[in-house]
Amino acid sequence: MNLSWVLTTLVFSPLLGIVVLAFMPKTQEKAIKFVGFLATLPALALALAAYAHYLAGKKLSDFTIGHEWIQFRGMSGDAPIFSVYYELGLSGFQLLLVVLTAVVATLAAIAARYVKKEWKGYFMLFLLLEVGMLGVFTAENLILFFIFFEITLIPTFFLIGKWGYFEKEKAAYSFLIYNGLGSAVLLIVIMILFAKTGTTNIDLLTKIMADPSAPLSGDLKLGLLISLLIAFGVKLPIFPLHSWMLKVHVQAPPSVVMIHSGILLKIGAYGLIRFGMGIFPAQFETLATLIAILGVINLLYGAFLAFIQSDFKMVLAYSSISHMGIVLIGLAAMNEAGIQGAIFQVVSHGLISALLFFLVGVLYERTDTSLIENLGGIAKGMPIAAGFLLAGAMASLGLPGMSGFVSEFMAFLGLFKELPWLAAVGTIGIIMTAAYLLRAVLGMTFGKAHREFIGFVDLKGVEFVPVVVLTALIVLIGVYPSVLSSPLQATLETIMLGLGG
Amino acid sequence: MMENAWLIPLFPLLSFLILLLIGKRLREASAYVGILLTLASLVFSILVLFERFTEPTYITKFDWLTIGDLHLTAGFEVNQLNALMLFIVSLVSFLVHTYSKGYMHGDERFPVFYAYLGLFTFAMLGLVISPNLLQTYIFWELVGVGSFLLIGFYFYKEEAKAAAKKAFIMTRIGDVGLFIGMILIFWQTKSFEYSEIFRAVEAGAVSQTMITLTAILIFIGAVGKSGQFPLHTWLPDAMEGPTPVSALIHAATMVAAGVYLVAALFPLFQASQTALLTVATIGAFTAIFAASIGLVQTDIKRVLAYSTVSQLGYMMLALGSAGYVAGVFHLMTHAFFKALLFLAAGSVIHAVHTQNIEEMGGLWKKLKFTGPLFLIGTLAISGVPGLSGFFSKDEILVAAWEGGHPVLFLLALIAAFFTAFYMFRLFFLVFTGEARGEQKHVHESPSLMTLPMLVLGVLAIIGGYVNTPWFGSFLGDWLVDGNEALGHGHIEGPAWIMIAATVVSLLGIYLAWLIYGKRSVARDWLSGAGGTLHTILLNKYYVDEFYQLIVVNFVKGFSYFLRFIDVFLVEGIVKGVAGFVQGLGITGSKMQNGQVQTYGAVAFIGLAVLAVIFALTGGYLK
Amino acid sequence: MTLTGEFFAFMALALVAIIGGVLLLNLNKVVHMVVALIFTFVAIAGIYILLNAEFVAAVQVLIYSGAITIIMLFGIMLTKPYDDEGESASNGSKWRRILLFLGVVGFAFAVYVGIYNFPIDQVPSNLHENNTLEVGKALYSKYIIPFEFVSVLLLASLIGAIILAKREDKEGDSK
Amino acid sequence: MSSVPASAFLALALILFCIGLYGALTKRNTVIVLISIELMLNAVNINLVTFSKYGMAPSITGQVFALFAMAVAAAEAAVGLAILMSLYRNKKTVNIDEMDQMKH
Repeated sequence: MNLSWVLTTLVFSPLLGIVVLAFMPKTQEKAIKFVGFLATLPALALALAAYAHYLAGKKLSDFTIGHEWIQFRGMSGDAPIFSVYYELGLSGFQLLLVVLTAVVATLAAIAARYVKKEWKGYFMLFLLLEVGMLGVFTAENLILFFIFFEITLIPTFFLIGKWGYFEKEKAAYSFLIYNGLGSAVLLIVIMILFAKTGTTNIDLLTKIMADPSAPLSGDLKLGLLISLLIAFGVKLPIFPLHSWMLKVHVQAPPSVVMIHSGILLKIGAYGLIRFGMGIFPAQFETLATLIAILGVINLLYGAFLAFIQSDFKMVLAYSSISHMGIVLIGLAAMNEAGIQGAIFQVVSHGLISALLFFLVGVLYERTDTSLIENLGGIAKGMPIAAGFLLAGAMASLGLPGMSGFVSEFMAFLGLFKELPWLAAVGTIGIIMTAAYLLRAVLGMTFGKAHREFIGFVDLKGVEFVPVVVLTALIVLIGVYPSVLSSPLQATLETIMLGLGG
Repeated sequence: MMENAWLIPLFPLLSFLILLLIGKRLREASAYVGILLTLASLVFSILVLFERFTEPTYITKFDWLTIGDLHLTAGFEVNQLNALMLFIVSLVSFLVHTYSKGYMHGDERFPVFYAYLGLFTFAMLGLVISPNLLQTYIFWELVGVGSFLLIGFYFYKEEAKAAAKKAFIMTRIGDVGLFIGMILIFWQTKSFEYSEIFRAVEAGAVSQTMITLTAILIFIGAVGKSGQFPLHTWLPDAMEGPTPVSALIHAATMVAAGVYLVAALFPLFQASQTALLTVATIGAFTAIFAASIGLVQTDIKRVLAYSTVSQLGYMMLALGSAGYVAGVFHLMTHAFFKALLFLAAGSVIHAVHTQNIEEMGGLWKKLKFTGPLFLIGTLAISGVPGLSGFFSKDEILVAAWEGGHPVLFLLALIAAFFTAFYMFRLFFLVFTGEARGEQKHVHESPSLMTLPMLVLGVLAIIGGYVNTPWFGSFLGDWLVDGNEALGHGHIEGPAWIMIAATVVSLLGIYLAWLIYGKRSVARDWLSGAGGTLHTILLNKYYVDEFYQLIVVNFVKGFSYFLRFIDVFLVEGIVKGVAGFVQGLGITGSKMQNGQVQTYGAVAFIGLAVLAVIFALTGGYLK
Repeated sequence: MTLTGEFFAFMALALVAIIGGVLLLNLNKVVHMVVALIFTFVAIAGIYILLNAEFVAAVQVLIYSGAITIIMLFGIMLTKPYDDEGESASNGSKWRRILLFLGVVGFAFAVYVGIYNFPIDQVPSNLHENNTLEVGKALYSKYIIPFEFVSVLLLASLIGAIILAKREDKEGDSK
Repeated sequence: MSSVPASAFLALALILFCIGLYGALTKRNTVIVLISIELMLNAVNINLVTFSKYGMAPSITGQVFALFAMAVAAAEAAVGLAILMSLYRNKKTVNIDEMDQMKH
C-alpha cells in the first residue's frame, strides 16, 4: 500500500478548514468555532492513525515522500546545480511531536471558545499556524523546514497582537523581532550548509558531516552549531534570550499560549536535537559542558524568579524557562538517558503547560484576573478546577506517576553520569520547583477566600475535554512511559551512532 | 498468596478512583467503599504475612522503561520486612478508615477525605513492596503527596495551607537527597534493584567513599520523611490535618517510611561505618531534642507529634547502632501505641472541641472508654514493663550500648525519662483534676471510633511479646532469617540496662505525678527555675525562626536579586540594543533634511571611508 | 627630478593655484573669493601650457577666467549675499565640517596612495607641435558629432537660462 | 620629455579637487558652491590634459575632452546661475541651508 499521501494530507488538512471558513459569514460565532474545531480533526485522526501504524509494527518510512521541487540549473542546463526537494517523513521522534501537535491543536481549538471577537480571522490564522507546526515536525529538508518555521511565526504574531490582553502589541512585536532574528540566523546556517554541500536533506547532511572529508572545516562546523544554538535558543528559550517569551505568555490569549508553550517552544528543542545534535555531533560534544551550564542556569533562574511572581501566568512563564533547562540538561548529558529525558520533557511539558494554561484561561474567563492574590481560596467555589490545577502543578513539579517525573528523572540520570557536580547543583531546581508551584497554586486555591466565589460555575461541559484528555495523557506517560520510549529507540540509536557512543 | 501481593495496594487505589468519580453521589456511604477495600487489603496482607512465615521471599518484575540498553524494571517483592510492613500499614489504615467514619461525620468533603485516604494507603502499600530503589522513590513521593493533601484537607484554613506546603517542601528537600543518592548508586552498580546493589556492595565493586556518600544521601531522604533533625519542623505543623490522618500518616506509617528505607537498605549502610554513625547520631540527637520540646507543649496533638519525632529518632539510633531488629521492632510497636494515642486524642478532641490541654482536665470520668485506652498507650510509650514499648525500647538501648556508643546510650536514656514525663504530664492534665475550660456536652465517641482504638490497645499491650528476652525472639529471628548481613535476631545485653530503663521511666512518671497529678510540686517550679530554657523549649529552639530567617529570606533575596538582573540587565541589554537601532534610525532620518550639502557630505564621507579602507588594505577585505 | 625651468614654473603655478583655492575657502567676502579664484584659473591655464596644451590653456583663460568669473560676479551682485560666512554656523554644522574635513583628508590620502603607486610611463609625444591645428583636426573629424551636440547643449542652456532668469511676474512689471 | 612627473600634476589636481569638494559641501552661499564645483571640474580637466601627454599612448583626445568639459561647465554655470536668480527672486536668499523645498 502506498502511504506517501498521508503526510501531505496530514500537514495541509487544516487548509481545508481555512477554505471553508473563508466562505462563511463573519457573524456566525458558533458555526465558525465549530468548523474551526472540526478542521483540526483530520490531522489528529491521521496522526493517531500513524501512531497506530507504528504500534502495528510497521515501518514509519512508509510515509516518506520526496518530490522534485525547486531546481537551479547551471548555464549548461543538464544537471541541476542546486536542487531542493519536497520531502516529508516521519521518525519515532517526529511521530511523537506530530501527535502532540495534533492533540494540543485540537484542544486549543476547544479553548478558543473564549475568543471574544473576529472568530473567523482567528480560526483562519490558527489553522494556518497548525499547518506550520505540523510541517516543521515532518519536514525532511532544511529549506522546507525553514519555510514551515516561518509559517508558524506570522500567524502567531497576529494571534497575539490582535486577540491578546492589554499589552498585546508590545508582546507581539517582541515575539516577532526575537524570533525573526533567530530565524535569520537559522537561514544563514541553512544557506551555508546548502552552498557548501549542495543539499539540504537532513539525513544526507548527517552523512556528509560524518564523513571526515566533508567540505567544512571543524571551526566552521562549530560556528554553525553555535549559530544554531542561538537560533533555537531564542525559541526554547535559553537564559539571556528569554524575555520575549514572558510577555507572550502573559499577553497572548489562552488557546494561543497553549499552542505556544505546548508546541512552538518545542520547535527549539526539536531543532537542537535533530539538527544540532544530528548534524554536528562532534561539535555538540565540545559544547556539552556549556550547554549543561546553560541548562542549569535556565533551571535555577526560572525557578527562583517564578518564586516571587505575583501573576500566575508569569509563574508559568518562568516555569517554562525552568523546565526547558531540563531539556538542555538532558541534551548536554549526551547519553541515552539524557537525550531520552530531554525528549520526554519536550512532550511532557507540552502537555502539562497546555493543561495549566487552559486552566488559567478558564479561571480568567470567570474571574477576570490571574493574580495569585486575587484568586486566593478559589477551591471553595470551583473545587474541580482547583483539583485539576493542583494535579497540573504536581505533574509540573515532577511527581512520580505523572509525565514530568519520568523526564526529569532521566535527564538527571543522564547528567549525573557525565557531570555529577553540575547535576547536583541542578537538583536545587527540583526543590525550588516544588516551592514556587506550591506557593502559587496553594495561594490561588487554598486559604481563606478573599471574595465570594460562590457564584462561579465550576468546569462544565466541553471544558472537561481538554482537561481530562491532557491529564489522562500526563498520567499515562507517567505510569507507562513505554508509549513514548519505544518509538524513540530508533531515533536514539541514530543519534547515539552519530555521537559515536 | 504472595504472588498476588500486588493486589494489596490496588484495592485502596480502586477506592481512590471510585470515590474521585462518584464520591459526590455516595456522600457518607463512600466510607464503606474505603473501609471494605482496605479490609480486603488487610486480609490479603495477613494471608501474605502468614505465608511468608513459611515460604521464601517472592520477587517478580517486568520492564517499565527502556533507556538504550538499560532496562528499568518495576515489580514487587515480599520479604520479611515488606510482609511485616504490609500488615502494619494495612491494619492501621483499615482502623483509621473505620475510625474516620465517626470522626469526620458531617464534614462537607467527606468523600474527598476517603479518596485521599485511599490514595495515601495505595502509595504507602506500594512503597513497602517495592523491589527497587526507583519504585521506592516513586511511591515515596506519592506518599508525600497523599500526606500533603490530607494535611491540607481543611484547605480554607491558612494554617493548614502553610502546614501542607511546608510538609511538602521540607520532605522534598530530603527527597532530593534520596534522588541524588539513588542515581549515584545506579551509575555505580548499573541497577536500581536492591539485590543487585547489595551484591555489588558486598563484592566491593563500589568504592568506600561512594558507599558512604550514597548512604548518607539516602539517609537525608529518610531524615526528611521521618522528621529527623534538622528537617523535623514540618511534622508538628502537620497536625493541622484531621486527627485520624495524624494517626495514620504522621505516627504509624509514612513517617516510619524513613526508618523502613534505612532498614530496607541496611546492607548498604552496614558497609559504611561513617554512614551508620551518622544515622545513630542524628537519631539520638533527634530523640532527646524532640523529647525536650515535647516537655512544654500545650497542644495535645503537638505533644504527640514531638513524641513521634523523638521515637523515630530512637528507631534511627537503633538502626545506626546495627540493631536492625530493634529498629524494626520499635517501628512496629510504635505504630500500635502511637496510632492508639492519636486516635484517643482524636476522641478527646471530638469530645471537648479543643486541642489545648490547659483547657481540658477531669475527663477520666466522662470518657470511660477513651481514658483507659489513652492510659494504655501512655504506659506503653513510657516503657513500663509488660507493655509492648518496654520490650522494643529495651532492645534499642541494648543495641546502642553494645554498638559502642555510650554517649548516645545516655542520650537515649534521658530521652526515655523525658518521654515518660511528658506523656504522663499530658495524661494527668487531660484526664485528672478539675475541668478547666468550658466543657459542655462532653460525651464518649461512638463505637465506630472506640472499636479501632480497642484493637490498637490490645496490640499495644501484647504486641511486644513477639520478641522478648524472656519468651524468645521470634520476630527477630524471622526478620534476619536467611540474611546474615542484617545482624543477629537478638542482641544480648547486660541485665542492668533493662533495670535502668525501667527505673528511668518510672522516675519520669513519678515526677509527672508529683507536679500534675498530686500537685505537691508547683507547676511553675521548673519553668520558673529555668525561665530562659523554658522559653526556648516553648519556641522549639527557634528552629522555625532560624529557617525563616536564613533559608526563606535567602531564597527570597536571591530571587529578587535575579529579578533585578532580569528586569535591568537582560531587559536592559535588549532595550539598549533597541535604543541603539532606534537612535541610528533617528540619526538617519535627520540626514534626510532636504539639503543637498548634507546628502553630499554623507555620501562623500561614506565614499571616503571606503576609499581609505581600500587604500589601507590594498583593495581586498580579508 | 631635476631642477629645470619647467619644474620651477610648475611649482610656482601650482602654488598660485592652491593659494587661490585656499583663499576661496577662507576669505570673508564673496567677491574676494571669486577674485581669488581667478588666480587659480589663470594658474591652471599655465599648467596646461606646461602640459603642451596651448589651445586648452587659451580656452581656459577665456572661459573660466573670463566668462564664468564674470557671470559669477554678476550673480553675486544681483543677489545680495551676506558675507558673514560661517559665523551663524550651528553646532551641528561645525561637527559636519570637522567630519567632512577628515573625510576630505582621508579621501585625499587614499587617492594619493593610488597616484603614488600608479606607474605612469612617459613616452615622447608631439603634442606641442601645431597643437591648435591638431585639436581642430580632432574636433572636426573624429569628434564632430559630440562637437555638434555640445553646440546644441549650449544653445539649450542659453535658452533655459534666459527663461529661468526672466521675470515672469506681471505684477512686478506693472509696478 | 618633461622633468615634472605626471604624479605631480595629478597631485595638484587632487588638492584642487579636494578644496573644491570641501567648499562645495560646506559653503553656505550658493554662488560660492557653484564656483567650488567649477574648481572641481577644473581639477578634472587637469587630469584629462595630463593623461593626454603622459602614459603609454599620448594623444590629443585628452585635450579634446577637456574642451568638451569646459563647454559643459560653462553651460552648467549659466543654468545654475539662472536657477539661483529665480530662487532668489522667490525666497530673497541665496543661503543654501534654506533651499530644501524638494524635501516635502
